[in-house]
Amino acid sequence: MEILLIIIIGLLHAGGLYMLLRRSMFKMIIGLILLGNGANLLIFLLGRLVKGKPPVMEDGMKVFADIYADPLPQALVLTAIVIGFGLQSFAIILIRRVYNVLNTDDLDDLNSTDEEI
Amino acid sequence: MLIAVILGFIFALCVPFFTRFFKKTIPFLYSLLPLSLFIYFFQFLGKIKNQGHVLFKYEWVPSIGIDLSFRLDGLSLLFAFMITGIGALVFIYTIYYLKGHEYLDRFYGYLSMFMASMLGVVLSDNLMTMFIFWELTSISSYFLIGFNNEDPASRKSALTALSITGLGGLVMLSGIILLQAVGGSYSFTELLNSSEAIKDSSAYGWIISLLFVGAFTKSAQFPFHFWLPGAMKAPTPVSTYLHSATMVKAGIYLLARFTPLLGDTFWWNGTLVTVGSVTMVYAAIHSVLRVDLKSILAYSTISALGILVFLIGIGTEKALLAAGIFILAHALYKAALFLITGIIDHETGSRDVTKLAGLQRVMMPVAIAGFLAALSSAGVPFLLGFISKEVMYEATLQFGDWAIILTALAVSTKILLLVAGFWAGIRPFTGNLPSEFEKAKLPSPLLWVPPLLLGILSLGFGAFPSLIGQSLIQPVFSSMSGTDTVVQLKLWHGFNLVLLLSIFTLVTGGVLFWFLKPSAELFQKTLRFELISPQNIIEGGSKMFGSFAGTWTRFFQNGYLRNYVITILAFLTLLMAYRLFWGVNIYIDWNQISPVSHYEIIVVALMIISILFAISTNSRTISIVALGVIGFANCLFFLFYSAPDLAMTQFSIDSLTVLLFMLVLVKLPKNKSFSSNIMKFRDAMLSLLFGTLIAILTLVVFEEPSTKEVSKYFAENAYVLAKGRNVVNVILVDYRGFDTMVEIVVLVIAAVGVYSLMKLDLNPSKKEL
Amino acid sequence: MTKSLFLSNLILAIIWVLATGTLTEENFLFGFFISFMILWVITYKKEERKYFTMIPKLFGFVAFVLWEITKANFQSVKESFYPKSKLEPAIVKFPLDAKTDMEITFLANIISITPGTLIMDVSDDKKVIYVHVMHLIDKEDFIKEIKAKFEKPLLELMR
Amino acid sequence: MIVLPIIFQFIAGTVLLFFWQKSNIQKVLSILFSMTGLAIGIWLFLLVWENGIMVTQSGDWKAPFGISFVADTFGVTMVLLSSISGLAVSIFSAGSMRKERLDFGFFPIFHFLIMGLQGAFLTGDIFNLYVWFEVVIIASFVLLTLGGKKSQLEGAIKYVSLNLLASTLFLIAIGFIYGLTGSLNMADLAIKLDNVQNRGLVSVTSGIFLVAFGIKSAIFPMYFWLPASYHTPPPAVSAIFAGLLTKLGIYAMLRTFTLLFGGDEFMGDIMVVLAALTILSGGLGALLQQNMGKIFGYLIICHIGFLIAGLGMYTELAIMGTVFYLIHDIIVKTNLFLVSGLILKINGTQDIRELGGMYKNFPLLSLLMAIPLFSLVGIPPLSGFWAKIFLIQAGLETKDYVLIGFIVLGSFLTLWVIARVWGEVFWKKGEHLPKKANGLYFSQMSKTDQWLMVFPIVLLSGISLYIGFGAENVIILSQRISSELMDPSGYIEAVLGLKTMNP
Amino acid sequence: MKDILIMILSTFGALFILSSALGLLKKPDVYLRISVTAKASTLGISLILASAAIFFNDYSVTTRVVAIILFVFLTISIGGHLLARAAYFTKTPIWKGTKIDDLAGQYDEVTHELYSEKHHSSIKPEKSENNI
Amino acid sequence: MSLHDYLNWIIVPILGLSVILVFIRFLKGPSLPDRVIALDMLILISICIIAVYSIQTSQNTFLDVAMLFALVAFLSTAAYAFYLEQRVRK
Amino acid sequence: MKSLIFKTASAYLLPLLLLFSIFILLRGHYLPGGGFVGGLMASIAFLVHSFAFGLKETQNIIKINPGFLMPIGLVLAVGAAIAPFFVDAPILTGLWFEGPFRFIGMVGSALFFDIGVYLVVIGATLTIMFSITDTV
Ligand code: NA
Ligand code: NA
Repeated sequence: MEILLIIIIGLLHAGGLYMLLRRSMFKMIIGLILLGNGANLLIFLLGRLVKGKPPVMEDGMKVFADIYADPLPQALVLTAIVIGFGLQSFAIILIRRVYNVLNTDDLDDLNSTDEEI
Repeated sequence: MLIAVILGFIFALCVPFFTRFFKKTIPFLYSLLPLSLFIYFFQFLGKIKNQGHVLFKYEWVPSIGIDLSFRLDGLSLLFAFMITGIGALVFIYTIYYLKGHEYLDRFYGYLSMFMASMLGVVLSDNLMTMFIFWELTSISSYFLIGFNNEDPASRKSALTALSITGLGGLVMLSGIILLQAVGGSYSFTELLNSSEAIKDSSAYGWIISLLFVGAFTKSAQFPFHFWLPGAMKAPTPVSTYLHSATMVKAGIYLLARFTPLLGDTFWWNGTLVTVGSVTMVYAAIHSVLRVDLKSILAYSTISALGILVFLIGIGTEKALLAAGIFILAHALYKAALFLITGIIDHETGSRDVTKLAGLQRVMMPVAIAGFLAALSSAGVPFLLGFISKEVMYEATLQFGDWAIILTALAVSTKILLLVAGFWAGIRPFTGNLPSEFEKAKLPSPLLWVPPLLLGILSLGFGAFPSLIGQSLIQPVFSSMSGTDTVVQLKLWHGFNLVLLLSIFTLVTGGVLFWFLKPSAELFQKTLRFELISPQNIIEGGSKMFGSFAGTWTRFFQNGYLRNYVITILAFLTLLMAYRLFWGVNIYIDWNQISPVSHYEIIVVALMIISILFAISTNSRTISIVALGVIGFANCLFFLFYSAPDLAMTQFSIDSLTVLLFMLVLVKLPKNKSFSSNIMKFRDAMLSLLFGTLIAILTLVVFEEPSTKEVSKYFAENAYVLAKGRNVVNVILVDYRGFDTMVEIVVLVIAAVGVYSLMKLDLNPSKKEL
Repeated sequence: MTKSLFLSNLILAIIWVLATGTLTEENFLFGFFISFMILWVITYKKEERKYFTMIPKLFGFVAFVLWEITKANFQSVKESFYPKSKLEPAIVKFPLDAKTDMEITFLANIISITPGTLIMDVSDDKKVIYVHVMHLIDKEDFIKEIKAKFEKPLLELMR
Repeated sequence: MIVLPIIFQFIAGTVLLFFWQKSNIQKVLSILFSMTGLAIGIWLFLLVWENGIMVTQSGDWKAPFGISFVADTFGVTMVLLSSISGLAVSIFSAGSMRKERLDFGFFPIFHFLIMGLQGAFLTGDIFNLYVWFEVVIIASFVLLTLGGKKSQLEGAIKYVSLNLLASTLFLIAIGFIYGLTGSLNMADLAIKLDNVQNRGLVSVTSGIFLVAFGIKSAIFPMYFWLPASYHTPPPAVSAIFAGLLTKLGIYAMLRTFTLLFGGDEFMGDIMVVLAALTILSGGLGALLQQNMGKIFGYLIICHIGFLIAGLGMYTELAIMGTVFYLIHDIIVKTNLFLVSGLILKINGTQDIRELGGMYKNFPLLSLLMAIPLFSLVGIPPLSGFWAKIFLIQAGLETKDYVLIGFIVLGSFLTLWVIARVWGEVFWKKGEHLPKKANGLYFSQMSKTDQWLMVFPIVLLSGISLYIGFGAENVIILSQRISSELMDPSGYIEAVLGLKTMNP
Repeated sequence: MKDILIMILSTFGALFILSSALGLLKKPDVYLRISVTAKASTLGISLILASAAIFFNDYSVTTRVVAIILFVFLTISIGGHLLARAAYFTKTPIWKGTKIDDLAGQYDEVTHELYSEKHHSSIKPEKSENNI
Repeated sequence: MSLHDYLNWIIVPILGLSVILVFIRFLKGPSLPDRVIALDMLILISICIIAVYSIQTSQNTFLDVAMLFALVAFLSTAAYAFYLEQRVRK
Repeated sequence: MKSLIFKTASAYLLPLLLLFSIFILLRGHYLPGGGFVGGLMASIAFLVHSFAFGLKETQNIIKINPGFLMPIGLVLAVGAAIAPFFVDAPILTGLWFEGPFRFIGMVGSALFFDIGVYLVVIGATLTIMFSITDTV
């Protein structure tokens, strides 16, 4: 199974990068989101997979009876997800404002601040 | 001593405050500064004569062996005299020369700052300290050259001067550091002991060449000489002080100073002699081609500096002695000539040799000063110039197989310089006065006394060399040569080759002066050679550098985000690929891989297809919905692999993101397909490569044995210590609560940001401060 | 009226819980049932007895709706295997007797989740709803059927 | 209690949020907070200077289980510096920032930004470091776009996208680290990473870190967002960016590449090459610009090269040079952008072709501004000079002669550029200044606001003068820092409370 | 015994789901698709959740299951309604076989006000070949 | 045949099949509402799958996730509808 | 969206969802859930409501500007974090009341912390969503 997940992770990164390389701001954001998903999945996977054993104790238990999934990557990914949400929503609103002000979705129209004079 | 050195800085700093209160008296006040310093140094004369040198030490940065230690020996004393003495004259001269100038106070500020730095250079025993003062002279001269800062030309030449001396300084810095690395100290006095070791070390070549660059740039040696004529944009007092008497001699000082330490090797002498002779001849020729008094003097100065380098290069005792004398002689007569030029300029408003004539009628004392200076530069007997010339010829004649050539060079240079000197010092005063200069008159003594004084000194020292022989020149000589041979200066060396050469020089020079008239045409003719002049070559080089800069910058900073991303990730990909395939042993242990169940396959398929769908479709809405599916499939993974918390959070957040997109999309324009297929292909390749590498890396890392110490601890203590059953949440609010605490701040900031982004728009306004 | 009865029923149930002192859901339901019985015994006024007929009616109606749903599902299972079999869709204007928003909403939802019907929208004057029908034989019959099956009993319950 | 600075800034930001849209109260509060923050910074610095490395285990969970906060000399020095330039910028903003911006949350975000920086400097946990990074970048996004002007937005798109890319890479790298060691505590990692058999993996991971931090600190093939964006926001914002944001990346590099991936030859060589190219790109870029903001922007890049150079050479001396330069650079760069802000306020433009006449009209102010300008150049004995000695010495030791060449070139280009700026802006006759920009000109501002703008420059100039003339103390500090960095065992012991071999 | 019950319920549930999935795929226009989803899935979900409730046979689970079922009923019908309505605004083609369309032209273009009496607006999706 | 196997080999495949069918519709569209309703349906089916999965792993906590799915799915449906409506208004 | 059915339904949905969100929040320490999910649920509830009734209505219901939930939440969180200072334990040390409370379970600093998170999430999400919604 891990192999499949790894393929997906690779695909998410590839797809994310590909979208990041497009000229449309919108696609750029999609790309970033895909990359983010990829990273989260990666961390989750590298915490090693355990099936159907959430790190939640039954009532009355003081420690886990049998094996359980590694909770730490879950916490990390959760944090990453929430942070990602903050950043992504800002980015999304940003492209909207950019469109309002500059009236374009084409990144190639946005290079005036780079020109050296 | 420290006070003596930094007094100038203190004065410079005080300028703004003095200006407030007694603007009028500033010039006189400031003129006292060099005067008193001169007197201060004068009292060391005897001491130095007896005990060679005195040291003063003040702590500064002990941890890296940099201190404010000052070494006063013959050489530094000579320079100290020139700096303070000529300084005093210049300061006084300026009182009248720049009378009523708006920024006179600043001018004095710069001057005293320069004087202090110059003193620092010649007095410092610690090389790093010396370098620090060295750079300060560059800066203060930058300010002085650019004193008329609203005139573009003077700004340009200030920048040129600063660039060349600055670059030279930086190179020299590495030289000094290298020297310290080899010799183990910054202190010149200590280094003297390990002189041999340094000369033998492999780094010696580097050390001297680096130091040379510093010295040559500062002392305007070929091919770095051209900043000096440019620097003549500065007011004449500056030209006098910096560009003839003191600063340009800093390089000479450096070479002289290092002679006992690094000198007397093939490379040292060879380089110096070559560079020196090239410079002196080249500049001498130029000097007679010029018609503007100041540029004549500028080039003759360069030539003189060349002579000094040349002499130091020869490095024999005679040569060093000659150098020692010539430093003084040149300082005296050249300063005088500059001051005179200044007076002429000030009174007639012209510096054109071809026009100026017969001024002795209106300004006799100046004329006298001019004559004395010119004669001294020509090396006429009874003037200091004569002695220096004599010794110089002796030195060249003693230089083995090269003697003839060197002597020839020296003589021809001297001849040309004689002409140049006469043009500057004599020609303007002889003949009959053109009508246009009728109204020129003798200016205030503040102007003419200083040059006259200098002239008289040339005469005095020349006529009675014993005045300075033992007291000054001897220590100078011994500190340069490091030996204690006794020198005595005399006017009469008897009939010998040297005398013949002198006479020859004077006669040919005189004849040449008689027949050769300075002419603008001649100068125009030579202009076509300018194309190959170092100045043009270097300026052309810097232009090319500029355009290279443009190309480079435009190439990388091309304004296209995707190119940036490509560059970055191509770099990363290469890096990873290189490390992966040369350094990582890749193996797969299938026991670690868990089996696949059918519904997982479906979800995987779902995911893969929707990823492809999301990136391939050209409709925004569709790609968003596809994104929804991706996230949803993601949640299912989280769920299957026992992360309900994640599944919940991810799902809600995905839906919110989708919602956000939908709200934004309402406003976005219809989507267009921008990029060409080739580009798509290229990007696809790069992306695939990147994805593959990440995947491989993930696999390899996954195969690594994993330690679960931390998570185990979490699970064991989640309930016992943290009173929670949902370990994930316990981690979030307890074990790693700080993450969460910070993370909610991220949310807050994002929210505020979004709010301001939507609500605050400063665009309609035209411009903003 | 019914409300107050329901309330008193509730209160009695709570008192029962407190009295028995075991706060479990089962116990609460039991208390509710008992108090319901008691109330049923002690109330005689004609109009008040509605409350007691209502509860059974409610259950009946829910059961009925569920049954309809089940039928609908079997129906669609059958169809989905030979799709366009006598597929006769239409968007029908359905005049409402229901007045309040609550009534309309309930009706709409019930219609939506039962046989081949889907609420398109309610007219702004709340006079009619537009229903998408999968198999419309005859418009009038359809309207009658819906009214009889769902609207009437629903309104009875809710008024 | 070494998390005090963080908590304090957290509270500061929160309190300021309560005064939403009450910009006058916010001004006062922010300045007060920044002063207190500085006091706390000094206190913490002295504390650590006395007692050596100090550690707080948050949640009282012993390392490596909880999140450890570690105050070593490097960390507290950075905290101190950040609170200094924080104070300066907060005062400057109070004087210069437009009311609209203040009304839309400039100050709270600003304090959260400072919190993020100081958190990053103090944390001893790699994932926590990531979270701090995120705080910093989201705050910087907001400050960058605050006002939503055309140029701001254009710059922001690049800034945002590349920074998000960077943090994703950071996250990936953390994933690998966790996969390899199952731990996140940096001290713990220092040991565990050493025991990883498959060295190549560690190296690759460090490569990803290099790129992630490289983007943030604008080193050679990753600096593009900086020239595109740094000149677009108000100068006060650029100042804090210039002073601290890129330096955060450098800090992270110094930390990870000494503590976690200490002495990876390959990466060292890579860094040396990158350093040279960074210096080159920055210098060349600065040659051509006409906008002061952009000139200084490129100079930032150029000098980032110096910093990386030291790390690349990786000797105690080199690191010492880097640290010294870092200390100098934070103060001076912040000051520089404040200066450009003041010039903008005075003349209404930052285009050096239009500027001029400063020296004539504001002699004293000009001299004041000359201090940061020439400190940047490194005119000895000003602050920029000393670090070069160490860098060159280190280069001689490690035989990176070419690198020395580039350092010299970089310094020369800086000298040339600054001299040009001086000539154009201060010396040149001030003709055709653009008139009627909206917002107040310096001359139209109240005395208080004028002082609020000038004082920070005085403060920072004073400090950089101290760094220059009091070099001795700064050198001692840098020495201590670099020895702590080069020998992390002290750090590890302090965190894990156990004796360890040198990783 | 319990297992058998679960099996039966879940089988039916699954079949209902399958059928509505088929329907979703086969129906000729979006309105029919919405309609058919609303139908079958409701019961399918209810049955399968019910079997879960039976399996765990725990009060809290049962209540949760009931809650889910009720909520699914509600959301499916309302969601369907919203979607159908939106589809109609966007003039998503309606199948040519549709007998009556009383809604045609009843919506006001601008305000989206819906009239009960005859009204004439452009909002009427054109009949389409079955776009499966 | 145990309950677990029955669910695993009969129920899950059926559900999986329906997922595929729905997904085909999702890919085909043609209109946005088609895709949205497909997505809705996907989530509904996933709720069933979760229910089955929770039986298989006898982890009733998964049902909460199912519940949350149901609640949140409604939001996105509403969002899409909202979007469509706004879009025509423009 | 002016749909009568949707309006009426969501009017009843709102309290239901809020209830659910609080339920999720409180159980977070024992079962899946907690501040984040809870907060997200709550904000989703309000969002659905705002779709049905329009922004104004929803804002009237919330009464205070959701933006202010953020600082309040932050205060709660940091309060819970620095509470240990006063019993001079390191920051974020868990402090607990003796014995569990009815329905809620153990009450301790962690719970207040989670509530802080909950409020912040609501505040932030709603601020983001509303500031974009009212421009649509
Ligand atoms: Na977290
Ligand atoms: Na949670």
